[in-house]
Amino acid sequence: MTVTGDGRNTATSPLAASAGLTDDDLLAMYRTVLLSRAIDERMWVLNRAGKAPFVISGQGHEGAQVGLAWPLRRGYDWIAPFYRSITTCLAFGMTARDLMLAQFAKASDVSSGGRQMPGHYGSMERHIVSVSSPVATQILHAVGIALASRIKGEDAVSVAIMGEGSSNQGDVHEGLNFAAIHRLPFILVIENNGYAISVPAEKELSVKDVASRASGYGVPGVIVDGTDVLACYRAGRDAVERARSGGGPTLIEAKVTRLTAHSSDDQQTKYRSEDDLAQGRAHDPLPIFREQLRDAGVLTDELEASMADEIRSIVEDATTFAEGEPDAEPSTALDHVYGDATGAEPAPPWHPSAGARSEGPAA
Amino acid sequence: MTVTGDGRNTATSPLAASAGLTDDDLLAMYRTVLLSRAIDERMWVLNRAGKAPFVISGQGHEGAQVGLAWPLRRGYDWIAPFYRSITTCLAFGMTARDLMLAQFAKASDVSSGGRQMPGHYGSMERHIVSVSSPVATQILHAVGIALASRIKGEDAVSVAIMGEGSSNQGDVHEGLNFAAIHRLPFILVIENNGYAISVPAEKELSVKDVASRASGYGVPGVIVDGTDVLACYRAGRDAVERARSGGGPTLIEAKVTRLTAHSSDDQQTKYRSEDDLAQGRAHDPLPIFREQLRDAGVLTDELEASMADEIRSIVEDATTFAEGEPDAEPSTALDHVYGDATGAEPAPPWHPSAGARSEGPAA
Amino acid sequence: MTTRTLIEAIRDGLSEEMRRDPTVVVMGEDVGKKGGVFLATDGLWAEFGDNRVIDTPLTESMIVGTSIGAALNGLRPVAEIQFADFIHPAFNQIVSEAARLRYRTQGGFAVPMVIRAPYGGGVHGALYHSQSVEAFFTHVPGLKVVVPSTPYDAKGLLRSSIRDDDPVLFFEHKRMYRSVRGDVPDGEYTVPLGRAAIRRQGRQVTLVAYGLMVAFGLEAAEQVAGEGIDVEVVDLRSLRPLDRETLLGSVRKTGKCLVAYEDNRFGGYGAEIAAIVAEEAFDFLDGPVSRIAGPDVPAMPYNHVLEDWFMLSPAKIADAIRRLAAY
Amino acid sequence: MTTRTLIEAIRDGLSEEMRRDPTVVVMGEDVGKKGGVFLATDGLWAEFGDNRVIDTPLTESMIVGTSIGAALNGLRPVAEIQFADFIHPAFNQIVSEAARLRYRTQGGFAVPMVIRAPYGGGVHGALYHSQSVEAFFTHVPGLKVVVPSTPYDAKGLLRSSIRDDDPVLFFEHKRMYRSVRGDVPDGEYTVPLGRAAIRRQGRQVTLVAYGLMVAFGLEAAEQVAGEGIDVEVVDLRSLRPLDRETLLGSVRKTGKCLVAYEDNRFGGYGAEIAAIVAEEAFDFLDGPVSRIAGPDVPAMPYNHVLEDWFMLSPAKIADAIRRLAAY
Ligand SMILES: Cc1ncc(C[n+]2csc(CCOP(=O)(O)OP(=O)(O)O)c2C)c(N)n1
Ligand SMILES: Cc1ncc(C[n+]2csc(CCOP(=O)(O)OP(=O)(O)O)c2C)c(N)n1
Ligand SMILES: [Mg+2]
Ligand SMILES: [Mg+2]
Repeated sequence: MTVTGDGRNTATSPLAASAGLTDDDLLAMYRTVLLSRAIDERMWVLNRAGKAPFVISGQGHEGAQVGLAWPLRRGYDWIAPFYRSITTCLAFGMTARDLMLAQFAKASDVSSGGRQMPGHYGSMERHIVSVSSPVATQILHAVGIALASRIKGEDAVSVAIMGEGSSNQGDVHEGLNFAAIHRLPFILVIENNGYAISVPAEKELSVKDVASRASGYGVPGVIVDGTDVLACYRAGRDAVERARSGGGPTLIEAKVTRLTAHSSDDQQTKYRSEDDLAQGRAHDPLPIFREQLRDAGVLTDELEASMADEIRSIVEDATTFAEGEPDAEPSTALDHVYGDATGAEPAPPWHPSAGARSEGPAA
Repeated sequence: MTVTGDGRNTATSPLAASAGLTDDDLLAMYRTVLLSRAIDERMWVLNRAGKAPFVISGQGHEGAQVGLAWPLRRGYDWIAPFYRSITTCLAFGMTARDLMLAQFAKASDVSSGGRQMPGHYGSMERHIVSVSSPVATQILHAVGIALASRIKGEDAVSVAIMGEGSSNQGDVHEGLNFAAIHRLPFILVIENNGYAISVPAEKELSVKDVASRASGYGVPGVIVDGTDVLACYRAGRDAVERARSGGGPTLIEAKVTRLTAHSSDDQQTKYRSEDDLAQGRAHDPLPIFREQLRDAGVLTDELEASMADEIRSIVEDATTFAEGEPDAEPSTALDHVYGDATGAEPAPPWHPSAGARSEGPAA
Repeated sequence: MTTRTLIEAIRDGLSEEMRRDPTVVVMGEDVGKKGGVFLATDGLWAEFGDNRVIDTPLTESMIVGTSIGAALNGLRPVAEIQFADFIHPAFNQIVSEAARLRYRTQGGFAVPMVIRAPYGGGVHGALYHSQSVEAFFTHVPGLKVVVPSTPYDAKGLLRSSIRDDDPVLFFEHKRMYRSVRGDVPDGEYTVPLGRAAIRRQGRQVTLVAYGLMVAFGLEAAEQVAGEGIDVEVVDLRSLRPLDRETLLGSVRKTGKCLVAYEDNRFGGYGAEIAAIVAEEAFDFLDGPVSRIAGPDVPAMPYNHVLEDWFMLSPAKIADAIRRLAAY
Repeated sequence: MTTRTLIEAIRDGLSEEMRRDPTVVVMGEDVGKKGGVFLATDGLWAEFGDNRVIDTPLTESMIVGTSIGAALNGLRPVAEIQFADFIHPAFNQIVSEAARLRYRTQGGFAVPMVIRAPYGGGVHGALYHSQSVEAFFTHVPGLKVVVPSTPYDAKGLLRSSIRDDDPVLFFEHKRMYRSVRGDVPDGEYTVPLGRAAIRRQGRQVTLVAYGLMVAFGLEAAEQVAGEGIDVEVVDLRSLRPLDRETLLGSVRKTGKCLVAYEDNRFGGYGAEIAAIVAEEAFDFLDGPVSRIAGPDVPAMPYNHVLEDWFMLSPAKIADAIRRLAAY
């Protein structure tokens, strides 16, 4: 079973029909959420076991991510995600092994060869713009990608994704303004989890809804409940259609919850009350989506069991595989500063390949 | 006669009463506009005569500037203006001599001692934040000033002023967000003249009205006609009252026209049609304000004649005075890098005071 | 005297200055309830409240720009940039505004503010949580740049920075936060900006360093001492203003100078030190002014093997000392 | 061969590359109808239209950030920053993103783009229309930095920069735009990045320069030639990558090195050149590696007396040559 929505001919429950999808689509989406959660939880286990110094994850964001990513054409449209975009990246074609290789920062990590922190996914082939740590920069990359699509006469859609805290950065203003002026095929997705690390939304965002900023750029602003996967799907689909057909950008705000600490370096109990945390857990998209699919008769006990088995083995495989992969050789550390070697400065004296050219005094 | 609105007891026409002002206030405002225009025109004359290599001016913006600055408490409230704020600065206490000294870049120029380009006014004493060239940075200074007023328990209001093109800079987003979160006593004034140098508003701004961005920060957005001085005054007064009483920021957009080229380095006929230029001239605030005051019986032939005389002599005096002032001594060029001299690096070998400490090889 | 870690000394310095001077305020991301991601401001919010310890939105240009404004209006803001790597969005405000307000107004405006930022690598921080950014700012007249290497200095220099009437960038090596301990006097003291410290006397080679490289340099000096190489270690502490006298005095004595810095080599701060020494101590040199620095790649990789490859170490510095001493 | 000013050569280079390669697009403030505030892009909008010559909003971070995105999606953007002084709002996008995308993805992503910016003083531009900003970028691995000093080079280097697969900062001295003329071949040619040019052969002193300082340096060399001082003038052209061979070869021959740069001295680009020469040509030096540079004040004042004081000149450079030659 592959994580796809490319329309195999199957049953269509009223629930699926309501979104113009098949039951298989719904199951594939659900499976993506499950897989994402399982990988994510495993990362924390590895962290506690001392095998991975850093974790940053998307728990609580999965429903919005899967719904919003689903309408995109994989490898054709573009996404510029952020460090919580684990479900988005899975939905856009990354594999469990890809993610685990990033988690272990191995040489074969497709995102960065172990150079970036975990969670900083990227793949040119898949049209996933490499995540960097300074927040919000990616909005401009996505807008530039959309501009290039327009200039080249292609109809690819470009999506930037970030948190509500990040949406206050200046680049967001500049990017929305430019995308709106040129009605570019661009979508900005804000995953609003109410916190920027410890700072609650009231102190980082002057309005309740980021979406209410859209009108200031002359673009539609849409709010969706991140636990309502199909609502997210529909919002994403409408925005993609608008963008692809020349209708310009959309800002979509998904209200989500952050189920974990900000990262493995954070202790959220210091700044969040038990009440607040409990409220967050009540908005976990996974059980909500599960119940919805069960109620609709799309998800059965049997399917659940087989999915659980499958996912367990995928995560197991990915972990074992990634852990067993080699670290990068120090001799490669100088590679890829420039496209051609002529741009490079001399290697430091301790570099495996150094010596030919001395870095020390020409004694 | 001083440029003030501090309420000497005089006649109150219905027009003045409609704004809660006296006739003397209206005349003082008109006189400020006249003086500003006269200084501004003289600057261009000096430029064409080869006496001033650079001019940037506020012609067409004067009505909005005088109306919006009038409700502020001079030397108590703060303004962070821009390079077209000549009328604003006059209304906030700068003199014709001050402006001409900046135009000639003389040592006694209060704004910068001739260090900055003309038009970059500033005075700590008068609470006019020094204008710098990179646009929009001043919004954050004004917001920080408002924050400090709040923390210190003072009720001073802080106003940032810029063009519509500059309002697209990231700093504006970040500043409005922060000011709105803390409901700071802050006002953002946008003087929208429809161009950022040669780029027309449709290509630099994704919405027709900058004011429509205000709601995205949860603050009131107000549009005023920059040729309607009293409407500007009322908008400014309401915003000042709101800010001073804890009601938070306001964004005011004044629709103005740029009567001159962007600066003395620009040729606007290359990118503006004769039609567009004619439309601009039809929105010159000076004759419109003049007619309004004449219609209201506030401005008489006699008053006009005496004002014209007075202003001619002020401009004459300022020009002669400033032109006669000395340039700065090169020996002062190293001053004021730091508050204490210990921070400074050695002087270059050609500096008048150098030599004690050689900069060349210790031969 | 009390023993303090580097970060405790910083926290003490902050809270004592805030008690002393009501115009000192702290602003930054997560500096409030959370006490900062490294806990440098832990406890300040509880003591000084919302008005003086301000959790800001995630917007660095705003943090610096409003601090400038607040400084113009009578406060002494201490802004925290969560990681030095994230100071770049504020570059324009720092370089175009904070550094220039005094000069462009002939002294009419002053910007007394401090920007604190944790910098440096060796903490599995990868490209964007490991950078040394001092060279971007030491180049800028109007700014002061300080890098402490001991708890004593951290507190004393922070005090001086807060009291200084000009903008000071205060960079704290995050690998030293908890690993470095030292004695700190109980009473009030300051360490003046613009004075280097000789951490180890020596006759043969001058090693110039700051921040974590001072600690590594002292270890390296010990390593080579057994081989008969006598190293003098100069801790610059204040990168701008620079203490030329101490620097040049040491090199004129030893005749050999090695500059160690963690940042990538090309155009790093150590280039200026090397250039000054090469020009002003030429007659005293009996070996080339040498540099040992980070490799010229765009910041530090995450994987520990690659990170180790990138980072300087006492051993790498010792090697460079040996090469220079043998010259 | 045709005689061209520096800015004409740049305009020719741009339009010829745009004709040759449909993926080349130009973006920036006022680059369209107005043709740029210096007219570097004059005529391009008329020839190539809205789709390839884009008048942007007044937002530098956006100009650079969207150029990065466009480069990822198959274009070769040539972004214009109206004045180098206004590049600072884009600092984060340049340093954190453009410079690092390739490295952080192990070569998976490339950013072929050029950022053109007029720099330099002596044009009554005051603090914010006169800056030299190259040192901020030459320090950053992943970036290339080019400064032409002749119309021939301007066109040939611009062509190479546009065809390069990495981000190139291309700084044009605005005082040279119309004052410098030179022969430019009619056919297609390129000047490779990373190669310096010896503009004048000499035996006694090597003068290292770039941009306007090359012209000033050549004048200075003529001035002192009459006094019997024989100066070799090295025009670096490409500041990163740096042509070490030509640089060191010249200094090893002359034994004396003077670096001239217009930017303020402390931490400027010339510091790196001095440091390299001091370390790698030590045995050949018979005088201190010297620098002549702008004063350490926050950029150039406007008033002409103060501006003259700030700017280097052939006379000031000649003085420095004399001091070094007499050593
Ligand atoms: C420019 C910049 N400043 C600071 C940080 C440190 N930082 C990382 S994530 C984060 C909070 C982000 O909050 P939000 O955008 O709401 O996303 P969330 O983590 O809540 O999903 C901060 C402050 C950063 N990565 N980049
Ligand atoms: C950061 C920055 N980029 C570019 C410039 C060059 N520049 C000066 S004024 C201007 C246009 C400003 O337009 P607007 O804000 O609408 O004000 P106006 O001049 O129309 O009053 C530009 C591009 C600058 N000063 N600062
Ligand atoms: Mg959040
Ligand atoms: Mg305008």
